[in-house]
Amino acid sequence: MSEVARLQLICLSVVGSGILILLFIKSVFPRVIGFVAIVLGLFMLTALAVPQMASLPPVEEKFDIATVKTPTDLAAIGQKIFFSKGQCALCHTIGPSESARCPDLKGIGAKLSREFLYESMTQPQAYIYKDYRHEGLPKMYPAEMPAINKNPIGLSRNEILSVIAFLQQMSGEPISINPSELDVPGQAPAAPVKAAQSGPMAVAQAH
Amino acid sequence: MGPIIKLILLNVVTYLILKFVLPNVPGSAPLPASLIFLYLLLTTSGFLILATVSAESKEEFWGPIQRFLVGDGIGGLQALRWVVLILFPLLVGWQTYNSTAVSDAPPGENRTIHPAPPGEYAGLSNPVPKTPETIQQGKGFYAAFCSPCHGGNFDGKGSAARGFNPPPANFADPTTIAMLQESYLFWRIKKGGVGLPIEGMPWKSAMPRWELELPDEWIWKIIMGEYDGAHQSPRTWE
Amino acid sequence: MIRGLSRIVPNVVGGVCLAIGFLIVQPAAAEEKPKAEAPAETQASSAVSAPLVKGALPADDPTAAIWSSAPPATFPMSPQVHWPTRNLEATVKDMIVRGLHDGTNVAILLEYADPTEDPDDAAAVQFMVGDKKAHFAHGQPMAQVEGGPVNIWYWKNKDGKGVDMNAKGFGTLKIQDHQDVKAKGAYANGRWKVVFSRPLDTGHPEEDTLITTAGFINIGFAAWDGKKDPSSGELKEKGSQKAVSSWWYFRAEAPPNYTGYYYAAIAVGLALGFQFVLIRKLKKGQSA
Amino acid sequence: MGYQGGWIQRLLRSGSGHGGTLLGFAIAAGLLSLPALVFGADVAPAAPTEYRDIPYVGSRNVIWVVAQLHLLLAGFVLGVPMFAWVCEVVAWRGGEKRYDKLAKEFTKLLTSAYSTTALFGGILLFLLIAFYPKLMNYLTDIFFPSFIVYCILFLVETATLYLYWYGWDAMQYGGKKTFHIFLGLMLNVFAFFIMIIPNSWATFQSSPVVIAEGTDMARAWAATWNPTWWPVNIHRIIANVVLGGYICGAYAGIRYLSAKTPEERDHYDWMGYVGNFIGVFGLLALPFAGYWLMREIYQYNQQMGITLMGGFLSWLFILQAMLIGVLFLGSNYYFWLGITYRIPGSALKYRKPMLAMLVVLLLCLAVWMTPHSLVASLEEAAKMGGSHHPLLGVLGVMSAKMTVSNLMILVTFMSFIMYWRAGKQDTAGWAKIAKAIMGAILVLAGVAVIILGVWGYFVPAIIRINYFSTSQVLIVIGVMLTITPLTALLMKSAKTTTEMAWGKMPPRAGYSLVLNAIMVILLMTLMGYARSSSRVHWHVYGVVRDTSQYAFSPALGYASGIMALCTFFFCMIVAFIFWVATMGDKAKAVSASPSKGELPHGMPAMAGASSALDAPKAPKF
Repeated sequence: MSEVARLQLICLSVVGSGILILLFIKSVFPRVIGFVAIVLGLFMLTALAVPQMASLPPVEEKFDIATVKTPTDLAAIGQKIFFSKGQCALCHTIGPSESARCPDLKGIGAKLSREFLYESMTQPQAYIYKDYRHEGLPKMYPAEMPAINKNPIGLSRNEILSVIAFLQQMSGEPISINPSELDVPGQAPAAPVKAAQSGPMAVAQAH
Repeated sequence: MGPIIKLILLNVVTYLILKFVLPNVPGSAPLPASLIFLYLLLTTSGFLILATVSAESKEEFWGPIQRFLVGDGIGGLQALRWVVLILFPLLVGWQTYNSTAVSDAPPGENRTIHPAPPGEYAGLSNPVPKTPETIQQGKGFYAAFCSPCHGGNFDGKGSAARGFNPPPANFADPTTIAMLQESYLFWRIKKGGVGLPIEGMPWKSAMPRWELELPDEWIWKIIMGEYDGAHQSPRTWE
Repeated sequence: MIRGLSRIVPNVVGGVCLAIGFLIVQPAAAEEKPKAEAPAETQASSAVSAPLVKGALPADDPTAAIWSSAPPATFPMSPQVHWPTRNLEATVKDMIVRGLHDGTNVAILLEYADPTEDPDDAAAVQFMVGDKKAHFAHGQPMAQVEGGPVNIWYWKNKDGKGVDMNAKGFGTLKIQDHQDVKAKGAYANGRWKVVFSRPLDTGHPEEDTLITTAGFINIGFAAWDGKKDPSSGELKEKGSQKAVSSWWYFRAEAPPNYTGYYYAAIAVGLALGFQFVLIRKLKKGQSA
Repeated sequence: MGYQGGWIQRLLRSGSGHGGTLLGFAIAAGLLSLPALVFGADVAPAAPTEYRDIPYVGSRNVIWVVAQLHLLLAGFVLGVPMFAWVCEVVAWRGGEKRYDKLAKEFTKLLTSAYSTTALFGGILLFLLIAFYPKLMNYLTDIFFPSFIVYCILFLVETATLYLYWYGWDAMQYGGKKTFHIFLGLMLNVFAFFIMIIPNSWATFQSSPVVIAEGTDMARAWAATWNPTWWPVNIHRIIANVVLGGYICGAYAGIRYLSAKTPEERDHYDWMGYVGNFIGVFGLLALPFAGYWLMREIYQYNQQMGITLMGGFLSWLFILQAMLIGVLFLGSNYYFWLGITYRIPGSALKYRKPMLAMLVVLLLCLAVWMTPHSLVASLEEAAKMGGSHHPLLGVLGVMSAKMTVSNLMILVTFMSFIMYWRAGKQDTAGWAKIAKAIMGAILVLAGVAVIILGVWGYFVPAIIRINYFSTSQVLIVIGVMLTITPLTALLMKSAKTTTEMAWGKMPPRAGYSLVLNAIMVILLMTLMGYARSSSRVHWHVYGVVRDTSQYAFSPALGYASGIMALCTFFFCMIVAFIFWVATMGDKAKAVSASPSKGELPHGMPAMAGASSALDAPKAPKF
């Protein structure tokens, strides 16, 4: 007997016991319980009649420097980081969106140099533009952007470079980062905890 | 017996309409049994609600049934009463037998057609500028790579489509690509059928994993060509 | 008392109607279709049903008379487009499949139209192995689902025998160490009839699909037209250039099972009891 | 469903072997330390435990049931004070004593319900800390300041509750009553904050924002204001009103069924009416709040939106549609029963409008319940050319659903208006014109909603979402806002032709009240599963991944079993609370006769009042 058939049998017996209660018992409260049992049993039967589908967690992927051969590979990794570990997509979008809370990054790779991009991620307060898009005095942006190479996000230099590669790709630009520029792991850059600790060092190397 | 005959008649008429009239409307198709069951259930519960909404109507509906079941003062219907009393358990038994017997029908496949894309694809936008040239290029790529299955008319009826289950998507249908953003199509084309999550039943999809053959830029162009050719527009936030 | 009754009855009747409605319609929904639709040759099917036969299986006789007792199932074929070396036009358009089993061995008959008989004509049947789902194109690896291998039974005209193979992705085809599959083809009137046979259980659950009488297993088909291109002398269909089908279903019919009657008897008893109690209650209600 | 491998046996076995639990704990701890050792070798010498499990049942199932029960109880505990306070205010302003009595009757429940909720909250907290240390560590790190605020609020709420309840009789008159009303208001205000603070933790899990460096306070503040916080707050507060109302109705229904005296029957019939009315009142607003929430989710993360609406959870919405359908039918049925039974001789008069409304309701439900992807066998799917029906498939998309849900709300609203007007005769000279205007408004609104719905198929999604759906909602709200005061004005001068007779409802009315309550509870458990499953394999969406063995989301059939279990437990707990709270004054209740009060003008039927109550008649059966 399959799992579903077994569950169906349970449901039917729940419904059946509800009917039995209604048939044989006179006092009100048990009868209400019997009625509730019938309703719940029917609900479960309905739930068993629709397709049974579970959602399995996908395999966790690791940033492995050995697999990076071309700038496109790098951008593919950058794409994953942008939308997951880097948490960039919690605020930024690529392309217009109603939910954007921070600047739209579409075309950013064409507008800004890779060095500037790197600096904006690691030292977001370095250059703060004033916001002139409204009447009156220009406002200071409340640069809410966290330093990406520090905790809690803590991307390694390699990871930041691949995000830049991805941003360039999404702007229709040639990717200016070559896989040969990546740090060859003496220590694994993939381990997130280590990467977080080695953040400041990565900044130093970038300059 | 008025109301109960009405109830039966109502259900029969509804069933006949759903089973034989609706499928023959142009552009329609037979309804699955689950849907017919749902509609019949609604009809019946509606009838019961109306029949029991007042004391009079309830008596009118339930009184005859009660008298019939008990067999009081029903005169010539006594024989029918016995038939019903014998048939009902037999019907229940027959259904039980059927439901425990090994089914002749293979398990239904309720594949999710548009499962959620992986996070890294949900927020992309097309980096290729939308110009007549790029759209034309996209259509060219479409003709070369996609049309054998999805059809030269974007209707999912390509020459190679006939053997595939699930069938190739019909882009002209307003409930396919018109409901999706370009990034979704990008994911589906790039990663192909094997990139689907479990609810999309990736093991059945014949969609190739185009990232092995086409650069991203071509895929973005194909997407533009597809929307243009199928006279649809992508879902946007603008 | 009548009042008490009027409280009981609507609820009971409502509940019972619904419960019985479920009982009736759910199986009816599943049961109705196959009966209405006897697998005609012209209409696409979704499953091959292999009846249980007494006596010898026609394991090496594609033209045996007993095959006509097996219901045919027709599956549409497509050119293989999934893998980069694709062909966009394949000779075989439909595959008619029949199955028979005798409790220990299974025989599957493929029948399809092929205008010419060539030494390189070939056909294959494919199954999933074990519980894991396998992609229909040679068990391609899938991104989000851990797939399993496929088991392929292959026959080629010039070899005249069956080959038992496994694959888990293109280019991973491997001939098994233990060959359990027999195959034989017969060509007549522009049609191939190829019969494959194998024990239901080979004792190698890691490599071979286990065919039981319990339910449906996945099955797929492929055919190669071995005709050569007149200009180049090259084979038109070879390797991954072939006609393929999607995954469909195969079932070896179980020997008659009488447990259903027991369940039915129990259900009849319950229904009778219910009826009895209900009517007694109604009667009491009226007399009171 | 193979992955759940034999959970039933495990469940059965766990019931019989309590002694094994401790041993199981030990074994589980031992087993868990194995991967921890391996992990430890990779990262750090002593990696902290990330998860713990309990054998047989599974940590996730335990958390699931306890959290759901806590949430339901909390919904009840937050819904009831609102309900009680409104009743008290009605009694205070209108001078009708029985509302005060009703309010007090429910506040009495609060003390025991409140402690039960807190008890489950405590159990939940302990279990979370034990089973999910990694996640709890993370959340504590972010939300620490709001934990403190939460604790303080709890103290204040408890004090207020005690004052409110124990001071009820002492603060009955004059300025003291005003203070008591103020206390009730504060009770609700604190309760509201007690609700929204944990909401911020839960919504942060599904829609986290980036936490930059900063003070603890700043971080907690930033995390609290996450995109789905307010939609969930609003959705929950309305849902709590609905839950409170329908549970009150169910309680009244059960008491009505077992009532022995005419006075009891009168009282509980009336209470059932009030409960159902409040439930429906909230229900009318709930779809709008749900729509807003869904929209925010879609905007926050398209992936999550698709998972819910089109992905693996899409089948869940068939169930949701069924439950909501039954709820709408049940609520309207109760209204109609009220008309035919409480207003003698009205059955025939109202049969036609009822039939019309029923047909509209059923047609809407048919559309509402038609899924986009249909449950179909292979053959059926082949005939349809896929899992979408070529013709009926168009009923499965948002445009159609929004349209019919608005229409269903309109119909239910009409049911209510009909009930309100039943047995009354207009005397005002302008009554005819007013009625014509109201009819025209209703018809026009219905037509406009349908036109917008059909038109919605031909415009881009964003226009439909931003303008059409919003307009539909605004039209329906507009109708309610114009017709309600108009009817109230009409009623003010109306002459009562037939008195309302309480205590005459048939038993099925009581059962339909119970059914409605069950539907609401099931809906809440179902949507709890949906909200939790939409995070798929994340504890905190996109930030903290669930790496436990329970990272998968179970299929609906299995999940529905747990939902049914939660519903049943919750009903039993509530029944127990009611039983405990009313144990003492059963005898009193029997002997007490319903209080007589002056009828407030302007809101007779809404308050369910009728002067018939002053002269309770003996029920006919």
